[in-house]
Parts: sequence; C-alpha cells; structure tokens
Amino acid sequence: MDHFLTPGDWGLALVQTLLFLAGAPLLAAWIRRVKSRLQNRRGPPLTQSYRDLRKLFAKEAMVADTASVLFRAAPYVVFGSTLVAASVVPLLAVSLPTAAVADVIVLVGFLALARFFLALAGMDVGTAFGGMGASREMLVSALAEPAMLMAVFTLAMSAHSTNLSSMVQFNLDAGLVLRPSFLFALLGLLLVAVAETGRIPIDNPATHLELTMIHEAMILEYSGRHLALMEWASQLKLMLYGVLIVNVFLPWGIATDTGMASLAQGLLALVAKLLLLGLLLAVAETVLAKMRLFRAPHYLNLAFLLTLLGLFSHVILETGA
Amino acid sequence: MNLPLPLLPAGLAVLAALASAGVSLLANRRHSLLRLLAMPLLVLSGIAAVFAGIEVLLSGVVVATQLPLGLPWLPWQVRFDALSGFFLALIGLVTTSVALYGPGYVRQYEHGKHSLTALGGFTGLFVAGMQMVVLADDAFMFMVAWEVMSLSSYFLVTFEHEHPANRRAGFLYLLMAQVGALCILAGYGVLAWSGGGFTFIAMRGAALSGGWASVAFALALLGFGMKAGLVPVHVWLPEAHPVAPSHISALMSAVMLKVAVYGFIRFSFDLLGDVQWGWGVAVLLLGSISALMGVLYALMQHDLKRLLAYHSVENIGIVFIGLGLSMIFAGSGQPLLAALALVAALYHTINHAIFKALLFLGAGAILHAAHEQDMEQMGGLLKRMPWTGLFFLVGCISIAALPPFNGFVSEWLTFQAALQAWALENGVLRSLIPIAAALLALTGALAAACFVKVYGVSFLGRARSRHAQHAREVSTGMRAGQGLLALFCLLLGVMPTAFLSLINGIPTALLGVGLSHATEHGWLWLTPIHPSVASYSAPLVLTGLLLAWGISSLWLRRGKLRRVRSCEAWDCGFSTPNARMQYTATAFSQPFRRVFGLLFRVEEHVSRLEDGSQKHELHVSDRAWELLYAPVGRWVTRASALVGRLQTGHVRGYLGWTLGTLLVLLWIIS
Amino acid sequence: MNLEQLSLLDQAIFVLAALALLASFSLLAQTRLTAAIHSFAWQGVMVALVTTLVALSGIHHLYVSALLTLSLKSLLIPWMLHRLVRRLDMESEAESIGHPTLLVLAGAGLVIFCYWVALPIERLDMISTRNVIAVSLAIVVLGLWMMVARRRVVTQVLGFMSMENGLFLAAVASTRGMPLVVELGVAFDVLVAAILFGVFFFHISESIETLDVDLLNRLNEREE
Amino acid sequence: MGSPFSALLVTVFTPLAGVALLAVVRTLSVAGWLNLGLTVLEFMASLALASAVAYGGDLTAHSFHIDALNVYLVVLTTFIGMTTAIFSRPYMAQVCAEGRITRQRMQLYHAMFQGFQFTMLLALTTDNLGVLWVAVEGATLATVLLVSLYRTPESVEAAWKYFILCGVGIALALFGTVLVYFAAQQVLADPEQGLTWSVLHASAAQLDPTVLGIAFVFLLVGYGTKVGLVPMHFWLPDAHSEGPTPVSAVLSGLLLNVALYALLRLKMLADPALANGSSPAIAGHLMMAFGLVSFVVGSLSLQRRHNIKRMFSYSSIEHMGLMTFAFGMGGPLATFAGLLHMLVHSLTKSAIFVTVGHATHIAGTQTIEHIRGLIHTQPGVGWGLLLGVAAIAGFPPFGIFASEFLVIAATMASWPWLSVILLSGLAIAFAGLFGNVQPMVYGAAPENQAAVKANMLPVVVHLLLVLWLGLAIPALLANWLNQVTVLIAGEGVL
Repeated sequence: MDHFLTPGDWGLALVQTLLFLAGAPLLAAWIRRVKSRLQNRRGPPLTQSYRDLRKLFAKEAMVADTASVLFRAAPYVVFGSTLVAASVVPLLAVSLPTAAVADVIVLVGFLALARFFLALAGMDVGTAFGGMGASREMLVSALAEPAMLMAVFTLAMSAHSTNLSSMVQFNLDAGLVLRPSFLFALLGLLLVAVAETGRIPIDNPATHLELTMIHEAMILEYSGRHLALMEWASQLKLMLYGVLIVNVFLPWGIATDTGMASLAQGLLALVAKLLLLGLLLAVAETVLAKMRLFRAPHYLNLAFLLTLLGLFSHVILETGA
Repeated sequence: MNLPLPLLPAGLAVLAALASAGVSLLANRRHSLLRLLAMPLLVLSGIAAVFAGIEVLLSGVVVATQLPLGLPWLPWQVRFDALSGFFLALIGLVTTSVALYGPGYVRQYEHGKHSLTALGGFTGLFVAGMQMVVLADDAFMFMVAWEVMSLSSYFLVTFEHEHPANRRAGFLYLLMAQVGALCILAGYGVLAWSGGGFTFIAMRGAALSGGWASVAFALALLGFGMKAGLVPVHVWLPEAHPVAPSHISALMSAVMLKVAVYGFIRFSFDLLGDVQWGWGVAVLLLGSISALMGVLYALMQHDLKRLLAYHSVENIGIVFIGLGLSMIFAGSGQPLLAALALVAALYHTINHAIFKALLFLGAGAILHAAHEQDMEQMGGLLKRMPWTGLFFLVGCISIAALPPFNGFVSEWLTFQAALQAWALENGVLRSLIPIAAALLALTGALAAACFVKVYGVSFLGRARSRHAQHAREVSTGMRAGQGLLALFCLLLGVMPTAFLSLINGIPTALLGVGLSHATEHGWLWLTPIHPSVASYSAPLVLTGLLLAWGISSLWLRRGKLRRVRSCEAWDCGFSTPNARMQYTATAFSQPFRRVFGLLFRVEEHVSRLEDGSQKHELHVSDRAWELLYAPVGRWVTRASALVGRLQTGHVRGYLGWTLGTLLVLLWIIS
Repeated sequence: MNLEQLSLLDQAIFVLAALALLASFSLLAQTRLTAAIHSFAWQGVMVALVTTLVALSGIHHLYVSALLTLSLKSLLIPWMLHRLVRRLDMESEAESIGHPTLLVLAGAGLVIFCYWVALPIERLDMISTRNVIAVSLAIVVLGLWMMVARRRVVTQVLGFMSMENGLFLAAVASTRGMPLVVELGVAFDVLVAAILFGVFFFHISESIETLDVDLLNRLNEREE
Repeated sequence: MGSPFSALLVTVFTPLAGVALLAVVRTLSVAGWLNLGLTVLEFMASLALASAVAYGGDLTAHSFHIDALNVYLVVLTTFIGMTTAIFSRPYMAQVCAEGRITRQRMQLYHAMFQGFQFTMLLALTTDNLGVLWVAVEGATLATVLLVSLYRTPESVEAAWKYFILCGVGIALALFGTVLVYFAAQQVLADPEQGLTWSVLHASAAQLDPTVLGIAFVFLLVGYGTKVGLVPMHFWLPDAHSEGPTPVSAVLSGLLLNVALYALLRLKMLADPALANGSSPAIAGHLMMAFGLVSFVVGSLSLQRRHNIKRMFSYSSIEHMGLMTFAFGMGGPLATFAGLLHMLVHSLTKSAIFVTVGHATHIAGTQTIEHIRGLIHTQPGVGWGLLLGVAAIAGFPPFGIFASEFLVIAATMASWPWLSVILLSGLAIAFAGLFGNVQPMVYGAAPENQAAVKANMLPVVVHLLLVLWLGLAIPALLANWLNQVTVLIAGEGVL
C-alpha cells in the first residue's frame, strides 16, 4: 500500500492532528460560552480554556504519597492515546493515511485504552472517590460500547468498509441519500457521544458534587501538568466525537483533494458544522438535567435500540433479500 | 522406528514430558529433584514442541506414522499437520514458561505433607497427554490421550485435598470430564459407524446423512464444549481451575481448554467435512452467551484465580464466536470469509493461551509472595512487586483487548469477519451476526472494566492486609516465566502479519483457501479482506502511540517542570484517607451487579452483630446450577433409591423374583 | 396317545409320578413340620420307585441311582430333618399360612402352566414316559413356589429338596437317567447340601432365636 | 509335564489333593504357605497347559475338553488364585491373630480355598455338561461356608441367602441340562454322549429348537443367578460384603466368570439349534436384555452406598451385565470385547478387593462414612484404591477402557440407540464410584486410623497388567482371544 506513504499525505495528517490539538479547547470553550449565554450569564471568553491549560502547565505537580508510578505515567498515556485516536479521523480532507493505519474499530480501541488508564489512575491513589469514579466510568462506557459499535456497523455495512476515509468518501459519492439506517445511527451515536464525553445528562464536567461526578472523580487527585493533560485529553475526545459525527454523516464541504482552496473550504465547513453541533449540545445540556447513575442504563439502552433499529432498517429496507 | 523430521522433535517433546513424570517418581525421596530435573525436562519438552510446531507450519508438510500401541487391529495412528503443529507449538510455548516458573513456585510444597511425586508425575503426564491429543489420528489414541489429560489434571486439582472445596471441585471436574469424554466417544462412534473404522482417515471418508452428521456434531459440541467450558456446561471450570497449584491452573486454563478447541475444530472442520451453517448459528449463540456470562460472572468474583477462571469461559466464548462465524460462512459458500473467521478464532486461541497463562502465573506470584488469593486483602502490590506488576499489567491490557497488544488484534479480526455479514444471502443471519458482534463489544468493554478492577484493587492503592504489606518480589525464574509470555503478548500484538502468514496453512488445509491476501501488502499492513475495506498496521500504531507518549512526556518533563511534590492524598479534603476507605472489589462491581442483576442469583443480607457493628454478606452464584444440574442429580438419586428398594433383605422375596423371571421367560419362549 | 396302549410298567410310572405331584401339594399345604417331612419322604419313595421301574426296562445303572435316591431323599434327609426339628424342639410347631386355599390354587395354576410349557416337548415322539416331564417340571416349580410361600427355614429346605426330586424324576422319566458319573455327582451335591442345611439351622437359630426366614433381613439397601 | 494331558491333570487335581492335604495340616503358618505353594504350582501347570494347547491345538480326552476359550480362563483363574493366596496368607493370619476366627475355621478356610479352585478348574475344563453343573454347584457349596466364616449374624444370613438363591438357581440349571440331554438323545447315535459338549456342539444344528429354547431359559436363569444377573443378583452384595476379603476377591474375580463361561458354552449350543426355530436369535436377545438391565441396575446401585464391599460388588454386577450384553450381542467385535473385558475386569476387581481388604483393616470398619484420608494414613493403599477405581471406572490408559470402547463401538454398529443407555450408565456408575471413594481416600484421616502391614504386590501386578493391556494388547494374547472369537462368533477380528 505504497500510495499511503506519500509524504504529502503524512504532512497533511500531521497538520490535521495539530489542528485537533489546537481546536479542542476552543470547542469546549464555545460550548461553555453558549451555555452560559443560555443561562443569562456572560461566561468566560473563548480563550479561557487555553489560559487554564497554560496556567496548569506552569504549576508544580503534586502527587499523593500513596500513588505509584502508574499514577504519573497515566496522563501521558491517556493524552497520547486520545491524540493518536484523533489523528485517524478525517478532519479537513478525506484521504488520510492514518485512517488506513487504524480504522474506526481501532479508534474505539484507542479511546478504550485511554479510558483504561484513566480509570486505573483513579484507583491508584487509593481514595474512595477515585474507585467510585473508575467503577462508574467503566460501567457507562461498557454500556455505551455496543451502541457505538452497532452504529459503526450500520455505517460500515453500507460503506463496506471500516476505514474512516472510505466511509466518508462513500457518503460523499452517494450524495444526498435519505437512509433510515443512518438517521437511527446518527441519533444513537449522538447519545453515545454525550455519554462517552461525560456530558449532561450522564455526567457533569462542571460539578464537584462528590456523589454525582464520574470523570472528575477519577482525576480528583491530579494537579499541575498532569491535570492539564487530562483536561486536554477530554477536550480532544469531545472534539473527536464531534468531528466524527459531522464528517461521517454530513461530509459535505470536506476537501477531496489536497489543494489549498479545497482545504480552506473544508476548514470553513468543519468550523461551521462544529459550531452548530456545539450549539445543539449546549442547548441540550441546558434543558436537560443530570440523571441518577442507575438511569444511565436506560439512556444507553435507548441508544442501543436506536442503532439496532438502524441496523435492521439497513438489512430490511435498504438491501432487501 | 524412523520418524520423519517434524515428528522427531514432537516425539522428543512427548518423551521429555513422560521422562519428567518418570523422574518425579523419586521426588518424594529427593525433594529438589522436582526443581532440578523434572521442570527442566518440561522446559525441554516445551521447546521441542514449539520447534516441532513451527517446523511443520513452515514446511507445510503432513507427516504420519504408526505406533505399536493400542488395539491389535488398530495401532495408534499419529498424524502431524498444520493444525496439530499450531496447537503443539501453543502447548509448548506455555509449557516452557510454566516450567521456567515452576521451580520457584513448587519450592513452597517441599516442606509440606503433599506428595511431590504426585505433583511432578501428573504434571508430566498432563503435558504429555495434551501433546498426544493433538498428534492422535485415530479415535482410540485420541480418547486415551484425552482421558490421560483429564485424569492427571484431576489429580492435580485435588493435589491440596485437605480442603473440602477442592475435593468437591475435583469430583465435579472429573465427572463432567467423563461425561464429555463419553459424548465425544459417541460422536466418534457415529462417524466410525458410517465411515467403517476408527482411524481419522476412515472417518474423513464417512458419508453421513445430514441428520446423522448433525447428531455427531451435536455430540462433539457437547463433549468438547464441556471441556472448553461453554455456558451452560462450564460450571466445573471456575471450581476446578482456581484450586489447582497456580502453574497448573495456568496450564489448564491456557492450554487444556485449547486442546478442547483443537478437538472441536478437528472434529467439525476436518472429520465431519462439509459444514452446515445451522451448526454455525448454534456455535455462534453458545459462544456469545458464554462470552457475556463469563465476563459478567467474572466481574462478580473477588477471588483472583476464580475470576481468571471465569474469564477463560469468556474468552472461549469469543473463540467459539469466531468458529461459529467461520461455520456460517463456510456453510453458505463463502470459504474466504470462513477462513478469515477461522484465523481470527485461532488467533484468539493462542492469544488467550498466552495472556491467560501470564495472568495465572501472576496470580500465583501474588499467592506465593503475599499468600493471598482474595483481592480484598491485596492492594499496593505494584510498589512491592514491580516486575510482576508490570507483566500483570501487560496481561490485563491484552485480555481487555486494547491496542497495541495481542488481544486486540484477534478481536479486531473477529469484528472484521462479522462485518462481512452483508455478503450473506440470508437476511436473518445478516442481522443476527451484528448483534453477536455487539455482544462481543459489550463483552470486551466489561472485560476492560473487570481488569480495571483487578489491577486497581490488587496492584494499586494501599495495601489492605499485613500480608500484602510484606509481599516481596518473586524469584528470577518465576519472573522469567511471566516475562516470556508478556513478550509474546506484545509480539503477537505488533506482528500479526508474520503470525498470519505462519498459520496460513491451516485454513488452506481445512477450507481449501488461504488468507495470503491479508498479508500481501508487506509486513506492515494487515488487510483481512481488501485494503479499501479495512486495514490495520500494528507496527505503525505502536510507533504512533510511543511517539505521542514520548513527545508529550519529554516536552512536559523538561527543566524544572520535572519536579513533583509528594503530599497526602486530597480526596476532596475529607479526613485523611486510609486503606479501609478504599473502593473494594465488591464495591467496584456493585453497579454492574445492579444493572445485570437478573442474570445472577444474588443473595445479599445485612445483619447487625451484638457489638452494634453490621455484617454484610453477599453471595453471587451461577443460575446454571438450579436450572440444569440439580434436577439431573435429583433424578439419579431417586432412581438409585428406587433400585435400592428392591434389595429388601427378604429371601422369599428374592426367590419370588427368580420364580417370576422364570415364568415370564418360559411364557416368552413358548 | 392314550393310556391303554402303554405297558403296565409305564402306567405304574404315571401313577407314581402323579402321587409324587400329590406329595408336593401336600408339602405345600402342610402346616405341621413333622407331617411335612413325612410327605417329603414319601415323595422321595415315589421317585425312587419310578427309578427302579425304569431300571427294570434294562438300564442297569439306574438301580444305583434308585438306591441313592431312596437312601438320601426318603431316609437320610428326612431322618436328619427330624433330628434337627427334635433338637430345636419344633415338632409341635405349626406354621401359620396366610391363605392356604389361595396357595394351593396358585399351585394348581402353576401345574397347568407347566403342562402348557411342556406340551411342545412331549410332541416329539420318543419314549413312552415323556409325559412325566410336565409332572416333574410341575414338581420343580411347586418346590420353588413353596420356598416363596413358606416362611420356615425347614419348609424352605423341604421345598428345595422337593425341587431336586422333581429334577430326578425328570431325568429318569424323560431320558432314562443321566450318565452315572453325573448321577453320582448330583447325589453327592445333594448330600453335602443337606449337611450344610443342618449346619445352618444351628447357626441361624444361634443368630436369631426362631427359624423364620423373614427375620433374616439385616442386609438390605432400604434407606431408613 | 510332558504331554498336555498330564499338565491338565496336574492343573485340575492339584487343588483336590490340596483339599485333602490342608484338611489334615494343623499348623496354620504351614497351611498358609502350602496354600500359596499349591496355587503357584497350579499356575505353572496351567501355563504349561496353555503353551501345550497353543502349539498342539485343542485337546479332548476323557471327558475333558480344552480349547482356546477355557484354557484362557484356566490361566486367568489360577493366576488370580495365586495372587489372592499371596494376599490372603498374611491377611488371614492377621484376622486369626485378632481372634475373629478360630484355628479350625482357618483350616477350613485353606481347605475350602483349594476346594473352590478345584471346582472352578473342573467346571472350566470338563467336557460334560453334567459335570459342569456338578462343579458349579460344588463351587457354591465350597464357598458358602467361607462366606459365613466370621459367624456373625450378618455373615450367616448372607451365607444362607447365597446358599438358597444359588441352590435354587442351580437346580433350575440342572433341569435345563436334563432338557438338553433329552433333546440330544433324539439326534445322537450314542445317547451316552448326550451331555458331551464337544459332541453336542458338532451336531448342535439338529437339536430340536423348542426344547433347546426352554432348556436355555432354565439355564439362563440358573447360571445367570451365579453370574449375578438382575433380578437374580440379590445374593451377590450380601455374600461379597460379609465374607472374608480374599473370598470376595475370588468370588468377584473368578466365580462370576466361570458362571458366565458356562452360559457362553450353552449359548454356543443353543444358537445353532434355535437358528432353525421360530425365533432364531432369542438366546442372544435374552442375554442382551439381562445384561443391559443388570448394567443399569448395577450402576444405579453404586450411588451413595454405605458399605464399601457392597459397593464394589454392585460394580461387579454392572460389569458382568456389560459382558453378558456383549456376548449376547454376538458378532466378532462384541465377543472379543466381552472376552477382553472378562480378563481386565477380573484382574482389576480382585486388585480392588485386595486393596479394600487393607483399607477396612486400616479403618477397622467397612462403613464408607468412617473410612477417611487413606492417602495420609497409608499412601500405598490410598493410591491403590484411587487408581484401581479409576481403572474400574473405565479410564484410560487402563485396559477396561479398551474393552468398554470396543463394546460401545460394537453397539454403535448394530444397536446405535442402546449405546445411549450404555454411555449414560457408564457416567452414572462413574459418579457413584468416585463420589464414594474420593472422600475415603482424600482429606484428613481420623486419629484412630493406623497404617497396617500391607502387601501391595498383587495390586501392583494386577494394575500394571491392566495398564499394559490398555496401552497395547500383546500379539500373543490378541491371537489367542481372536481364536476364541472365531470359536464363538464364527469369524475373527484380526
């Protein structure tokens, strides 16, 4: 597969990864800002996330004396894995060498790896909250996994591929086709994304109410650059899901060649789509309340049901036989 | 007797294992014999087995011969082909590491009242039996080797027979092994009956009607499934595996179950021949159920070895999912996809063998160093046993199917196979298979959760008991055994293409088509169907991860940033946290218990003790018991009581029976 | 065929066989031990007579077996049993039988059954006295039936011995006697058996007071 | 021992001389050794006889008839007699020392042991059905006093039941024999030959089917009682459990075999005769039915027993049932399997009873619940019992697996659905055996248990032989069994 090794493509891949890094805090900040607007607050400026990160990076890291070496390694692992995951998602252009290196299932694998170490880090210090957070995080993700995979399957079965580039390409070539399966898959994937990125109604990134937090409970003991990495990683994850959804289901505008113009157009399209999605999410988070942990299964069952319907409608309606 | 080349090392392997058993006979006299001679012989046997297996896989030859043993008109037939080679290598690899690990571990028995002869002798027989099973080419030798394997492992399970639990486990194990063996025997009987002979050659030629083929298949599925530990005939497994000495548990869980998988593949793909897709559906369902139930039950355990045993059920389930897919594809005329699924199953087979052995050895190391098998008593071991901790982490990541280790690759291949369901004519199958795959995804995620729990509770946090506090790193040999396996976890995770091209001969032999296109784009790229469909480049993934980790850490730990201040845990500023405040394994799994509650029998009650403190009891047990096993037991007991009632003790009654029989027979004859 | 065509000898044999059958019926119904022993002795006499009668028709080794039968079945064994009964003072004892009539009726039924079984044998025409087979079979089965029905050790022995009588009768009447060596062996066995019975009476009466076999039921598999 | 016949005479009549000799020898130790010596002599003689027959072919003279079938059983009988004598010498000496039996009963024991051997060998070697009957009856008489040797109420009761049931059964067998004689006289030129098996076998086809049918029923019930076929088996557990252990060993290892042998010989007569009757294969079918019922009842009776020796006698019932089933099925494969099973079962079962003898001595009781942790008390006995049970339960590499494998194979070929019963029966039997034995062997030993002086040589030898047979059947034996198969089933397997 030599054509995957053209330096140009790799350069583009690198650029896209960097864009991810740069964009992730922005998206988070945007959502936060829109939310506060909706709550009639002014809210922090869009640059706030960057400031936070810079501040944290400058601070000295505190590590609990009970923590083991894993506690200090985890942030790098989590951040690195999430970053690599992000690097395989087509951001501006369709053709992406990294998409061939790791398809969508591997992407899920990367995120799982990050989550694995995040949860371990949560348990490492040996506090009650860390374990609680780890346990809940693993439960939620476990329940989200099948729905996620079902959605991926529905797409993959239409696109006959699990390679993200090919999937996007397929949807581009197909043009505007109304597939019930895609509708269901999209809805399901949205629910999953919300759960996976720890947003309301599953988790609340803003809370430190002991008994309600999941993600926060795991990174409770982190500080300084470690905390920064963890935060950054979760922002990356949020953006990753966003890009995944918008680029796979509504690929229009994404660059099909590596010309500057089309790349720029792709960037514009992406920003527009992401802003829209962020807006949606913010609205949702404003109108919804966080659920009890044991309502989460129902929520995720709904997601699974949707994706399952997506699959069925694919099998029954779209291919017949 | 002159053996063709690949058979030579194979024979050497078997002989070395037997020799190890032989020298152990004297181990009760000289205790060190076990460490100094028996175990090295096992290492030799293992290495020879690996060599033989790789030899036959590379050369692609099929060698056969006869041994002057067995029945007069049916000498033991030995046949060594790619499939046998693969499994022999697998056995050898695990045996080697176990035997490296063994000497350090068995030291603790040298001053007990246990018979080292029994330990060493039956270990050798066990290994030899397993090796002979994969070499057998007729039903008689197969059954003999098979039962030798079961019987010797039974003696190993009951090795520490003072505990009633171990005796019960051993009995249950042997009973189910026997029942399974009888089913297998019946299956072979059906084949031999139509094939005219108990040699596998004759059976391959058997022309069975579809019905009888299905009967034979069902018998084989039951028999081999019982040994492999498929739900619902798995109940012996979580009882028997944990109570054996840990290196034996490793052998049983990692290798013996695989021998059952071998038997199943040999029987259904090789001997039965033309596979029906209906069988595949059955296998797929059983596999999915086993995978899910296995991992759920595992989540509920807090005894480390028991938990690992339940994970064997899960992984066997995954293997059978692959096999089921392969059968479905093969049965509906998609040999290429069938080959893909089969390879995925085989890949997971060897992966599970390696990381499960690694984990059991790790558990053994903990047991050896901290004398604890209950996770609630562990904690903070990573600081005290860094090497074991590292290797165990590798095992956890692998079994949780996370990149870049081996467990992920096989699950990825299984998913890829499942994703090709669209190629099937039958719409029901097209929608059934993805659901099975979704279950597989759920299983994987739950496994990850389970091993977060395992590693977090046992190796991280604070020590929960004095034992755990004073644990010390284990001996070099024991570390070497684990290290070898950990290394292979990584290798198989990074070098799938090499491995695939190595075992390519198996699908070629069984299904007629190879999987060469999966590796034709160079060692870097794994493309199971076609580059445009899916591709995975493990080496690049590893590089990417290392780059990301490396760069980020280098960049952030430069200069004064490197410093970290050590302080007390914050914990939201509550009172100083202590070991008792940590999340326990039971607490960790509580949400899962609640969400999946109806699948277990959960008995939970809180009782207040007289000193005012409260006592919380929790029992989570298999539903399989009251649904399947209790009734059978009751039936047999009732029947035997009925028969016992005949023996009244009245001689006149007995005479009456005689008279009655006589009259009835006379009436019949006239 | 009908009786007239037969020689007096054979007719006599038939009469004696019938009497032997009668003897086993009386054994079956007889409640008092001594009387039972007597009827057993008489049965032995019948068998011995039949043997001699057959021997008259030129099979000389049968004289020996006739002698054996007489001495064993009608003298020695009854005498031993008498002695034992007296030793264990049970002469006056009478065993209570539940339903004597039923017992006898069942016996009659058995006789008919035996006849039905023996019919095909008698069809093959060979020797005149083959009809006796049915009778002897009946005696054997009645002996067994007696052992089932009666509870006393002694009565069981009697039943056993009358079975032997039936066998002798069958051998003699249907096949003109077995080869001598066999006859001797059988007789020897019967003798030893009789002695052993004697031994056992004492052991049993030592272990359990009475000689009621229904009390010999320690060894059983009933789950209490 | 020049001519085979003299070897035969030595084999058969040494024990008879032994009876006379041991009846007079007063000193017990001498008697014990003498008994052993005699059995060794018998074994040697039987080997000589075997080799003579193997090379010289069948031997029929003076109403003795030796062919492959019975010479193989003769060797087996003398061999097990010898090993049992090896075991019984110290064992019975200890019993006597404990004062459980008197000196003259010891004398009786030794004499009757030889007497039993004599009747067994006579029954095996004779050519005359009448003598066969006499010998089998004699075997009952010889052993009945041995069963009641301890004179406990239980043993007396057991002996009485044994005596009565087998006596009645044998009486019925005699009636059957008479009928055979009767039928023979219709066809044979010389009526005196009417009980000579070899003659009858030659002209079996002309015998009248109906008579033979009825005769076979009587013989089946009669000899079947001694084989221990359900429902005539009730004497067997009692006799085995109450008699001294060596007696249990020979009863299980030899007597049942000989009775089955008699049944087999008569089936060989009945089959050709019945072939031209209304129901040709009735004899075989009856045997199959009895065998299967006994097999199932035996395996069910193995569950949750309380007396260890009773349990193993039930296992004997089970295995005899299996053999009867195999022989009833006929056909070369089944017959070969039955013969092999006879061999391995006798070896294993007698070995087990020897071990059980030691175990009961160690624990001082036969109650399973009170025998615990044998492996700790005396590893030799514990492992012996465990491995013996593994062998009898049909685990490879022990020989019983081979024969059961063949039986199942034969069943699969001709009666596929019956194999379901066989397989489940085997599983149930296994569950019973191990469920009872494992607690006795494993776990902690009660303090009152003490190791005893046990001579495990017979056990080791037997188990090694069984192991060997399971791994590879030596060509000599294979050909031998094949000859027998040819003799019985008309065609061989090799």
